[in-house]
Amino acid sequence: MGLTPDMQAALGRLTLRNPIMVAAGTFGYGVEYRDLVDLSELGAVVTRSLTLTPRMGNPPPRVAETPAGMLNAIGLQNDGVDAFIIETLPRLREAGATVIASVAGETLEEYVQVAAKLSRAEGVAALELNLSCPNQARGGMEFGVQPELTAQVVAAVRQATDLPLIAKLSPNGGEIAPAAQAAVAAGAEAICLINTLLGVAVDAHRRQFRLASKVGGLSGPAVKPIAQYHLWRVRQSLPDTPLIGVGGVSSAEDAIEFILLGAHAVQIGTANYVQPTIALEIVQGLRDYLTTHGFPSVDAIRGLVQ
Amino acid sequence: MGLTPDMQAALGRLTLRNPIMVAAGTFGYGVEYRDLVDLSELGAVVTRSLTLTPRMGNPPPRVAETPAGMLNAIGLQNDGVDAFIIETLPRLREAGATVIASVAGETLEEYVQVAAKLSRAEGVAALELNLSCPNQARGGMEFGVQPELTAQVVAAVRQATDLPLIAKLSPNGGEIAPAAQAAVAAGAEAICLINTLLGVAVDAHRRQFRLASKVGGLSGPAVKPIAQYHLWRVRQSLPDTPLIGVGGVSSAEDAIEFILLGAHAVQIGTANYVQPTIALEIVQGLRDYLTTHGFPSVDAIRGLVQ
Amino acid sequence: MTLPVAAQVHFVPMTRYELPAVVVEHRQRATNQYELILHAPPIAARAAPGQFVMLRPMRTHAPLWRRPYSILRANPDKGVFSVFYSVQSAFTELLALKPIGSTVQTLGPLGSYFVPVRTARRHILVAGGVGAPPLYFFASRLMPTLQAGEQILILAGARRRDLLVGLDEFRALGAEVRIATDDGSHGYKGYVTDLLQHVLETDPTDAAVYACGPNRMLQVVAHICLERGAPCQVSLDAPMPCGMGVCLGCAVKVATPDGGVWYKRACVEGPVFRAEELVWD
Amino acid sequence: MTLPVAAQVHFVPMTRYELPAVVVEHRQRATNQYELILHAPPIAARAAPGQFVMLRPMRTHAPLWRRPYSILRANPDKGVFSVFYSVQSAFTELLALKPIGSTVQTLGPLGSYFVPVRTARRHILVAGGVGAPPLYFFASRLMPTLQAGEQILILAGARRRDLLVGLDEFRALGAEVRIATDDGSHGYKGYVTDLLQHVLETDPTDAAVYACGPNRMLQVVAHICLERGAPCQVSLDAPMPCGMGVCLGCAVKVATPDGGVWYKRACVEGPVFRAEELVWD
Ligand SMILES: Cc1cc2nc3c(=O)[nH]c(=O)nc-3n(C[C@H](O)[C@H](O)[C@H](O)COP(=O)(O)OP(=O)(O)OC[C@H]3O[C@@H](n4cnc5c(N)ncnc54)[C@H](O)[C@@H]3O)c2cc1C
Ligand SMILES: Cc1cc2nc3c(=O)[nH]c(=O)nc-3n(C[C@H](O)[C@H](O)[C@H](O)COP(=O)(O)OP(=O)(O)OC[C@H]3O[C@@H](n4cnc5c(N)ncnc54)[C@H](O)[C@@H]3O)c2cc1C
Ligand SMILES: Cc1cc2nc3c(=O)[nH]c(=O)nc-3n(C[C@H](O)[C@H](O)[C@H](O)COP(=O)(O)O)c2cc1C
Ligand SMILES: Cc1cc2nc3c(=O)[nH]c(=O)nc-3n(C[C@H](O)[C@H](O)[C@H](O)COP(=O)(O)O)c2cc1C
Ligand code: FES
Ligand code: FES
Repeated sequence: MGLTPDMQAALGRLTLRNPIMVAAGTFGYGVEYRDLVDLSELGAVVTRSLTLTPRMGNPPPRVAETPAGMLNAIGLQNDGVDAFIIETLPRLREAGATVIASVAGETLEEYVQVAAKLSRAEGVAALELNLSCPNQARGGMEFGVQPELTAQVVAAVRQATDLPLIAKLSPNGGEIAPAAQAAVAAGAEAICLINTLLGVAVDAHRRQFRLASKVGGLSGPAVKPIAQYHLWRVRQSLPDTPLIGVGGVSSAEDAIEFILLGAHAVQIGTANYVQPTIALEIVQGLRDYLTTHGFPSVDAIRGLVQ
Repeated sequence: MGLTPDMQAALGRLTLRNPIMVAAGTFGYGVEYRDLVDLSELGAVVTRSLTLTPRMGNPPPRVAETPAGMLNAIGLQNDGVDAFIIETLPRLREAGATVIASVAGETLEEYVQVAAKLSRAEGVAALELNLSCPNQARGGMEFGVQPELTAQVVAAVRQATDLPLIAKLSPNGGEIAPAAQAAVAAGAEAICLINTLLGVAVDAHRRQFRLASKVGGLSGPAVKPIAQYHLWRVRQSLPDTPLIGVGGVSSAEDAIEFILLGAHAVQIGTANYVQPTIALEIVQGLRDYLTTHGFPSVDAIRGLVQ
Repeated sequence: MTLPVAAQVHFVPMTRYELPAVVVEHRQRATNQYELILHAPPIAARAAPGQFVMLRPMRTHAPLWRRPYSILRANPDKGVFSVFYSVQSAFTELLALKPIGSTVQTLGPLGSYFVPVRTARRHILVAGGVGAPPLYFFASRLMPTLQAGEQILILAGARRRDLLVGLDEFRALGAEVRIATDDGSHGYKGYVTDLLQHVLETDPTDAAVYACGPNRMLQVVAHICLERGAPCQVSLDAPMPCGMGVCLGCAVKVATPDGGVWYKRACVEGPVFRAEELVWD
Repeated sequence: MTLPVAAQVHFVPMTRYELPAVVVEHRQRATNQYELILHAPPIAARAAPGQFVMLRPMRTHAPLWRRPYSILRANPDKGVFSVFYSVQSAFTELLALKPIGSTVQTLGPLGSYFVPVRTARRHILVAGGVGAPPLYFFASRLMPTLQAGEQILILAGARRRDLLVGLDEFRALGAEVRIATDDGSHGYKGYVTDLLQHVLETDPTDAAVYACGPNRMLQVVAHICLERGAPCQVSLDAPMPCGMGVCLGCAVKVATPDGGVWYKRACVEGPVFRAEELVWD
């Protein structure tokens, strides 16, 4: 007690100053928040998913609020990986952020090319493969649900980069463990879960879907019990793999729960919208929790709930 | 306009006075509510799931509140099918309820025996097979997720009863359509979906699971977008099968949304706890909606959102 | 109104009401403690000490469940009753915002109640923290019915002085009050169950014990009473999604007459149970 | 404080604040319409007409998102600004419960703003229903800067008389106000866009149009203005999960200089857009 707890999070070759990251696609490119959040105090900033060429994304409405959650069908709108490397990355580095670049693609080849470009850039700490975005017509979704496809993408990207590789997986195919095992076998050094759950919302008065693309991905506090279930299950089948928990975290307690279930790090998504300063509040809340309860480090509480 | 809309719901051989039912396990045996709700005004009362012999259920705590939802691991506590037939069923009939009996079992044989007993009893309108309860050590879960097992149970029960047969399925294996198709092929006349989603909850301060049995089933408003997604998807693959939508309904608008997506009937679960009179309010709200918008019947709005 | 003396504690078929109760007063009683006074004549008329209501201040999806609150007092003539609560989290924060004249959806009165043990001369009420409200209601109804030689003794405990609830009110009834705090900031330093142990040591035969507080405290209370043969009723805390007997979420393990165990419902057969019935794991 | 005349409407890097604003007044203005006055000096100092704040009355999970509210007036000297809202659903019900002295978590000022077209002599403000507040703010800031011969004309529309917002205030500014209701319960029976059409028919060359209301109305306004060559700025409605440019949920389709289309953000590049930039599907 009284001593400052060790907040470091070691995810294989990737060591973060603390285990709290902001999730892909929910913090913009990161630079948008610079005035409100000191990016250098976050464990890492995961960028929005980057594709080979600029993507316009889906038509609006793209978002709908649901009970304690939201649906989104942004459709990976982004300026493309080149613009990211030239314009955004330098500003993120300047702000002191640890940058994890999220990689997306419609084909295996696209994943490889985006990953290769990012590996050549200066200042990317790791790659997170978005194998699970449900908003793409092809690609994303299937990769992360079927273990064989997951393995193929991971293995191909593994060839193209020396950066630490995180595979982000989807809960939409049921149990995640098989895909997680396949990803690790193919060279992923950490698993991130969960991406959004498939959902729809209807406007009863207009008698139409609330999203232009009908189906979207569900996120926010509503999904926390599901995300924690999957984290805990994958922890059982992969006891030694660094896991990153994501889904519904909006308080320090939520983050601590994931760590107690076995997460090495935790990502904050939707909650950033609701409370732009939440990620740093969670870093502080985690520190306070460790201090109050006399734990010397984050590691000391990981997996205490089994 | 001005005319009273036709509220009847035809689900194959089963015709209900209106499409609003109360979901299995969320309205007790039904008789507990008699003082607050006129059971004869509901489309149907689905009983808690009945097993061959009395079941004590899981140790407490069995329930935990989650954001806009709840986890439960009741573990099918019930007095057994015989006690139901002798003590409860007559009181439900006396109250004018249309009774759908929910059938559960750990083995195929148990399903068959419970179903056979209920078929011999007087006053059961249909059977709903709970193929999806995640709280049993064996049985439930697997039956409803794997199409082959689903088909086996449905086919076996189909031999044992002439009552209309509803198969209630789980979203925990990913897409539900394969199991739904198998159930219909094996003799189910209607599909009910969804049962609860697997989830956990952790107490960060006590560092333990919130439920004694660790894993529970998630229900309530939080799951509505997921339930509606599955309803809509199964509607696409089984355009002619009566579907019963359940998951997160807590207002007339919610119920209408399911019908717009293609549901023939809708069940109310968790919302009964929050507002004991909600099912009848939803019946009235649905009637008002049809009247206001000039629809002659419930059938007229079914599937308008595709 | 007097209590139905012969009533069984473990199961009483009940009349309950679901209605929008009007806030007639909302008194702040301490930094974050409030007494909420609701107008709901049928509930006020039938409420018995130990019973509770399920409240829903607004139609929110989160918090989702109604929450149970013990009835603190009821005035059938004025058609009002009140509950006492401390602001802890989202639900009670919302409740605290309800202005006078607004309505709170209310289901009640619910559950079993404390039944005076008419063979006892010393009625010992053990209150832990926010367990005090139903015991205050019980004491206030019991007091006027006491025979010569009968008395009420309140044992009130909390972690700290400022977490003690309703001391003034208990005293205003004319009951003797003894206090324990974990940190010794008021009264005896230690657990309220130590006080009980001490009181029963002398002569347990004429005592009856009624307790409400954290379940861990109640377990000790029940143990002490069973050992000494003092009749004991405890009001249990349990998560309550429905409060009316349908979800089976509030399961409490009890011994059955045939020597087995089964689960009863804290919201219908409880929250007040006879100590000898309970099986503590 | 005067408006930065030369500012670009489509993108202005902005200074924004995230702070707990204190409720200094909460005035009921009609059956279920309120003006909420918040103390937040940095926001009050920088707010420009058309800009908005994201409000969070309580830490609830449902409603989840903050909601955007246009700034109705701002007094930099007193450090206060206000928003006007109508109670519609859970979020606004909650907001309406906030008592004086409590705090509302507030992010702002956000987004683009109306920019006076200095070449115009007739400033026509078209308000549909609850679209009035930002236009009132705009009119109140514009009025003192008008040159001789310049004038402000307010065209206000709603479905029914009781849904018209802020008429008295517009009149108090000394602006001419014309009214349309769908059901004819007040003013012209028909759409407010009919009034606009009529006004521009005579002479569109000296007019500039600024509009806020339902998107369907804005589309018609934009169409009328483009046809007649009147410069037009519209404040769009869009779902806004974040309000600060990161989620891309508030996408608005715009024409790009190279002849293509792309999505801009209603919360950063908007909510006020130049009509000629927008692509309506
Ligand atoms: C029969 C019965 C009668 C009752 N009567 C009363 C009464 O008269 N007065 C009264 O005030 N209450 C009473 N209660 C309790 C009451 O129902 C509520 O539980 C209480 O008001 C707290 O509500 P809340 O939603 O604000 O807090 P909750 O969200 O329910 O949380 C309760 C407490 O737990 C804490 N908590 C939340 N999450 C965690 C976590 N992960 N780990 C540890 N702690 C956590 C919260 O911070 C808070 O302090 C009664 C309960 C029962 C069963
Ligand atoms: C830039 C901007 C500025 C704004 N400024 C203001 C302002 O100054 N004042 C103001 O009052 N509002 C303003 N709004 C709107 C405001 O943000 C909220 O949307 C509004 O207050 C409603 O909030 P609510 O949560 O109570 O209702 P919501 O839950 O958001 O619902 C809004 C309305 O839709 C209805 N609704 C809900 N579900 C359905 C359904 N299935 N089908 C049809 N209708 C449905 C509700 O009943 C309600 O009437 C602004 C919006 C934007 C984008
Ligand atoms: C608007 C929005 C956009 C998202 N975009 C991406 C993305 O580009 N890549 C990705 O891997 N995940 C994306 N996600 C998923 C989140 O990273 C996260 O996995 C999910 O939202 C669950 O976490 P939460 O409940 O904390 O939001 C997005 C989520 C939202 C809400
Ligand atoms: C406490 C509880 C008990 C349940 N018991 C059963 C059951 O016995 N059999 C069954 O088929 N479903 C059971 N369910 C699932 C519901 O019938 C329903 O499918 C699910 O709760 C989703 O609907 P909802 O969100 O409206 O609650 C139970 C749900 C709850 C919350
Ligand atoms: S709380 Fe539902 S049965 Fe007791
Ligand atoms: S509301 Fe999130 S980007 Fe505009």
